[in-house]
Amino acid sequence: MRAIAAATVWADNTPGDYLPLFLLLGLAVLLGATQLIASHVLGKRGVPSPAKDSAYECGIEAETSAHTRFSVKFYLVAVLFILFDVEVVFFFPWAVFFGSGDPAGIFENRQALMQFAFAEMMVFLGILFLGWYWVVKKRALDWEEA
Amino acid sequence: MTVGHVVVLAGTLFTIGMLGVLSRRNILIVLLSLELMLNSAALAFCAFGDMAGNLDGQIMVFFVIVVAAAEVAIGLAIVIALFRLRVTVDTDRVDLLKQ
Amino acid sequence: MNELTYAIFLPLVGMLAVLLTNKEKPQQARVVGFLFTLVTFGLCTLVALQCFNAGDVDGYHYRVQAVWIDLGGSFQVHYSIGVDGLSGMLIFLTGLLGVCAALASWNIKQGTRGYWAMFLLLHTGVIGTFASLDLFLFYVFWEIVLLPMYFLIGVWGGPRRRYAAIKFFLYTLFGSVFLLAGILVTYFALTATGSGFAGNPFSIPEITAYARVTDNIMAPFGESAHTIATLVFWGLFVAFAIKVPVFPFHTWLPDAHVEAPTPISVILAGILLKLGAYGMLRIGFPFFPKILHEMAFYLGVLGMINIIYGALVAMAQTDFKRLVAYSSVSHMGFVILGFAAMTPESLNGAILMMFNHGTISGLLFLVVGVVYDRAHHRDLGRFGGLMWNMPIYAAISGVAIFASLGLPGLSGFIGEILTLLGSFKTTFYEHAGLITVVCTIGLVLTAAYYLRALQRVFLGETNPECESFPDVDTREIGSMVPLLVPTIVFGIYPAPLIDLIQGPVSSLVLMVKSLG
Amino acid sequence: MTAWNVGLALPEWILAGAGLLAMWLDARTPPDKKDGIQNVAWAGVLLATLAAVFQGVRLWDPGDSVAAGGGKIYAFRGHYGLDAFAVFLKVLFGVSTLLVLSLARSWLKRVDRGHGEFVMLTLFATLGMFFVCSVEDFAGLFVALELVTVSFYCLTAFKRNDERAVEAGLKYVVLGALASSFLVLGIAFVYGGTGSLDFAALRSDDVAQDLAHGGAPLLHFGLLLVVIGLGFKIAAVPFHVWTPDVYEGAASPVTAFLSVGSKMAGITLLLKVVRACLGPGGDAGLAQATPWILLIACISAATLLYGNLGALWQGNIKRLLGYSSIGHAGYVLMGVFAFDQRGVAAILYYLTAYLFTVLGIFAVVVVVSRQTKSHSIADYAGLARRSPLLAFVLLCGLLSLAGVPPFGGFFGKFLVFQAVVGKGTPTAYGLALVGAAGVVISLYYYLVIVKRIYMEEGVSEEPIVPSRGMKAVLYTCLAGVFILGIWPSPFLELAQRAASALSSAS
Repeated sequence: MRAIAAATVWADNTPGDYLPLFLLLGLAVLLGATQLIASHVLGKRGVPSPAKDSAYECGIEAETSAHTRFSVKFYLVAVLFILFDVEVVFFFPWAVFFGSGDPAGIFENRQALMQFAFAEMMVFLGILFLGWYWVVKKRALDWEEA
Repeated sequence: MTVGHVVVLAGTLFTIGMLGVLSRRNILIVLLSLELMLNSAALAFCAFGDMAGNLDGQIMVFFVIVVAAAEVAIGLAIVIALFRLRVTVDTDRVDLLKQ
Repeated sequence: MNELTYAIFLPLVGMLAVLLTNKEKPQQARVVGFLFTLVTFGLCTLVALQCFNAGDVDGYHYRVQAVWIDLGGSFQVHYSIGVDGLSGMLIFLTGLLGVCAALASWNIKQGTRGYWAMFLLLHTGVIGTFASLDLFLFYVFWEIVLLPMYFLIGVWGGPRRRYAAIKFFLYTLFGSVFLLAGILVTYFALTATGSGFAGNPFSIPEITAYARVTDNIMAPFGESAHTIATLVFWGLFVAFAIKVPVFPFHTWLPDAHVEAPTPISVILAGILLKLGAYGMLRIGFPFFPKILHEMAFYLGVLGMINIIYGALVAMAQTDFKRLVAYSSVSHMGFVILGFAAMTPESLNGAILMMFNHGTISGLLFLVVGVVYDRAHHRDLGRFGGLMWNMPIYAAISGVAIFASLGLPGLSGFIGEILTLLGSFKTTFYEHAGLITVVCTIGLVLTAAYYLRALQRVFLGETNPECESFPDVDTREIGSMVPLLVPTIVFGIYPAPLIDLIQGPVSSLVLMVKSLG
Repeated sequence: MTAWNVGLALPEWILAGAGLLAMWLDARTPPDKKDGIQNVAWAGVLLATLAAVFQGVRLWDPGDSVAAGGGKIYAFRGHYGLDAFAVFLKVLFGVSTLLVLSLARSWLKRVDRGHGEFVMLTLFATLGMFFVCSVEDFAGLFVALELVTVSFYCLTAFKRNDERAVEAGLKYVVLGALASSFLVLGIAFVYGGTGSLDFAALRSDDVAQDLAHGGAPLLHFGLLLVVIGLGFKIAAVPFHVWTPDVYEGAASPVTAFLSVGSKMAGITLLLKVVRACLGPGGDAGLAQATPWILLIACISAATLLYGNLGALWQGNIKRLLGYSSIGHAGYVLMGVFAFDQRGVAAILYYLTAYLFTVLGIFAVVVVVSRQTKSHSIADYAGLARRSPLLAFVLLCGLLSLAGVPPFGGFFGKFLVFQAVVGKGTPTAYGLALVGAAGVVISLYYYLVIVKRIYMEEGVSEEPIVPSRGMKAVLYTCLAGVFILGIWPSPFLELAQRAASALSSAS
């Protein structure tokens, strides 16, 4: 294929191409804002007073700061979550290719494409689940075992 | 808005990340900076992919994301292990192996 | 497969045999080791005798040539061996000194098996180096010599053995880096386009023949050819000079000699120093006759420095062994001087010097070893009058010392005088006469320090410390006689040696003549 | 080019299967019965290696259709290529993994937990190495390399109760990730320059022309970053900082694997990339541009000197080996500098000898440290009396590393020097001189160890007896070192064929 000279790097392309992105951005902001406002509007608002802020008669004055350190378990689970979560990005190219119906004509017919796509995804999921099974068996997810 | 701008942005982010890795002491921050570097590279891929007009760049982004996740996950795990042994996340105190 | 090959690899077999002996019974190792040394000596003698006849293939005997490593293209390393008079003589010397050293190493107590294994490996290395006619093979054997020597000095040596061993190893390896570089550059020059050389770029005889007919084997390098040739010449010279040793590179020698156990000092002085000189005659000079001609003056000066400097330092020594060590430096200076002159006399003289210095210095180190075994020190000041209670020993030592200081009738004389004569009347380089005259001073100095040593050790009334010393026993005599005989015989009748080395010498002379 | 040809990746399939099987077994079996997993791994790697060998036999049969077609077969629609070069390296990787696994077996006996994980990670790392040999585009390069590296992160920090190991792991992760990000950005720019991720694109004529005319700045910049990223993996100065610490901190078998497998993976990719830059004929294009040649020469020289000088002052044998491995990276880069068929063949031979040498030495280190509980060189004093075998293996190993005949390392070095001097340029001669200096320096510190083990009395005289498995490893490595030193021709021929396959690859 042709090597692309540096000049073409600066080739212009219209903001219109990015419209979906901006839409997504707006949507995200909107959603966040709505939730905050909603809670603000719907939530019962009370007047702050010393009596409200202090502990009740039966209670005890707080001695330590509220910021207690999380159990390391949180990190472990979080990390595992991230990994399995991120693996899913590979569904996208798969789905796009499958959905686009093989424009490049790599497979002789749709039948072959479907078979291949199915097998591929099964292998992928199989490996993923094997990993998950291993994690479970290693008791990495259950909380009690320290 | 052109590919060039995006590439420049990616380069800037990359540099910021690198400075973070080199200058910050808190290992968690260092890991964040690494993540930033990898993702700026991913951004560059998107830009160049748009320029080249094929999907290779976008595909590469997925790989980068996954690898970045894996590296940071391992990084975190090791930090936790280290934290278990020695209650610090300060790189300056990770110096057992200085000769 | 022929006697020469056997002579090279029999010691290797012997090494394995020694390693298989019983660890608890060191005597086994000794006997096995000695037997193999003896048989090797036999084979070496056979090889040497063969060299009296005319050579069969291009002047070499026992020619063997088989592809060893084939890197494709012109890069073919051969297992290519053969001997002419020169190498034959030195191989004979190796076998001879080997036997004497073996007898002298009977009293090695600790790690006997390892000692004999290394001792035999050393033989393989040395004989292989003398026999190889392929540059690469030469290099490999040259390196193989280092390893056993390193251990023999470092494990069985004297108090400062470790320092001496590492110093020896590094010096020699530093040299062999130059050797390898030289070999490679030569290879590339010969295989480069524009080189008239068609043969095998590693074969020593072929390159020698080519160097004879061509102006400069580095010709393909164009205008820088001469510079490169000069550099390679000096590189090779340094590689060999370190072994000889020539003046600036000699500092490893006293340490190594003094720290090494007696038999190893014998081998070191008798044979390893000759490796360097041999390398010059076989590779360094024949490849670059023209450069040699230009540089002969400097070689002469280096030889002169060796002679005078070695003698002066020897004079200052109070340690008997150090004295002998520095006398070796001085004597090897004569060899270099003879090489520089490149006349028939000087070459004959120098090569005889190589052989005779081998036997004599070996003998001297044995002498030192004997007295050291008894006194456990070598301080010249603390002996005296040994001739009264050790007459035989004194007699042998006397012969050795007089031979070494060049008394007519003993083998040391003939080499020195021929060298000086040849060097005096040579026209190969300027001011040869002057240099030679200066060198004659060396003779006087040599006489001075030897006679002083002789007098301090053997004459006068017996030092009370030494009264209890027994005279040499049969084993010690046995180890000395084989060296004593050639010292006397070749002193009176050197003819056999001279016609043994006729071939090589005349070819070298022809080479020089061809320079016009 | 467009065929799937999935079966071609048989060695990789086997390794992946073995890895997953090990994972499954590890999940099923109780902690005390993990030996089975090791056997599975061993069998898997052995099978994969044999598969690679058989592919090689097919590839090298001149009458075969494949050899006729340029000697290279493609699979996965051209994203996976197999030629003599790939096969040669795969076999090397397989052998080294086998040795490492056998070497780890006795070591794992003393580790209370994580046998399964160790085996799995080793297998996945090996899988990555096998892929590294066959990648045909930058995506594959990135993923394969990361598969190796990420596995090594975990392996390095494997002894998670040992502060040094964890610390080493952390350093490795941070610096490794840094290098990876350089690599990725570099790939991005290369992609920008050529519009494709395939190596072939780099080799296309018009790119070559752009390069010849100093064009394609994106490409130059990107390749620079890629070289930096790979330079980290092979511990080339100035990207070496992690090496000594990681070598010292990691468990000895891991260090052994790191110094052989990881380094060879980096070199393999470097060779592939440089080859890709050399234009269709293998004699034009990027790597022929003077600045690049100078760059490689400088990196090589710096690496040589740094590694060998740094090693002079080390009291810890693993640290010393770390520095010396930096030095050896320098020698390999000398081969890259002389990037012709001879140079590549030299590198391949060098790596073969290096593999046996280093693994032999590490086997000794494992056995000794198990008894003395220390890695300080001082504690090797008198080793010759405690165990002649170990002492001898160490002796041969060190001399082979130093490049003294008749050991394998000598020919490796010799060939590299030959290739460099053969270039005949002043730069080449200078580089060769630096290399020679490096050899002499290195000899000094190797000899100091030899002196300790043979010429000094140790604190204790109690004999050290290696287990039977260890003996096997030791003898194998010893045999390798000697055979490669005395009878190099056949292996050299293989290396040359592999090299020619690489240079003819188009």
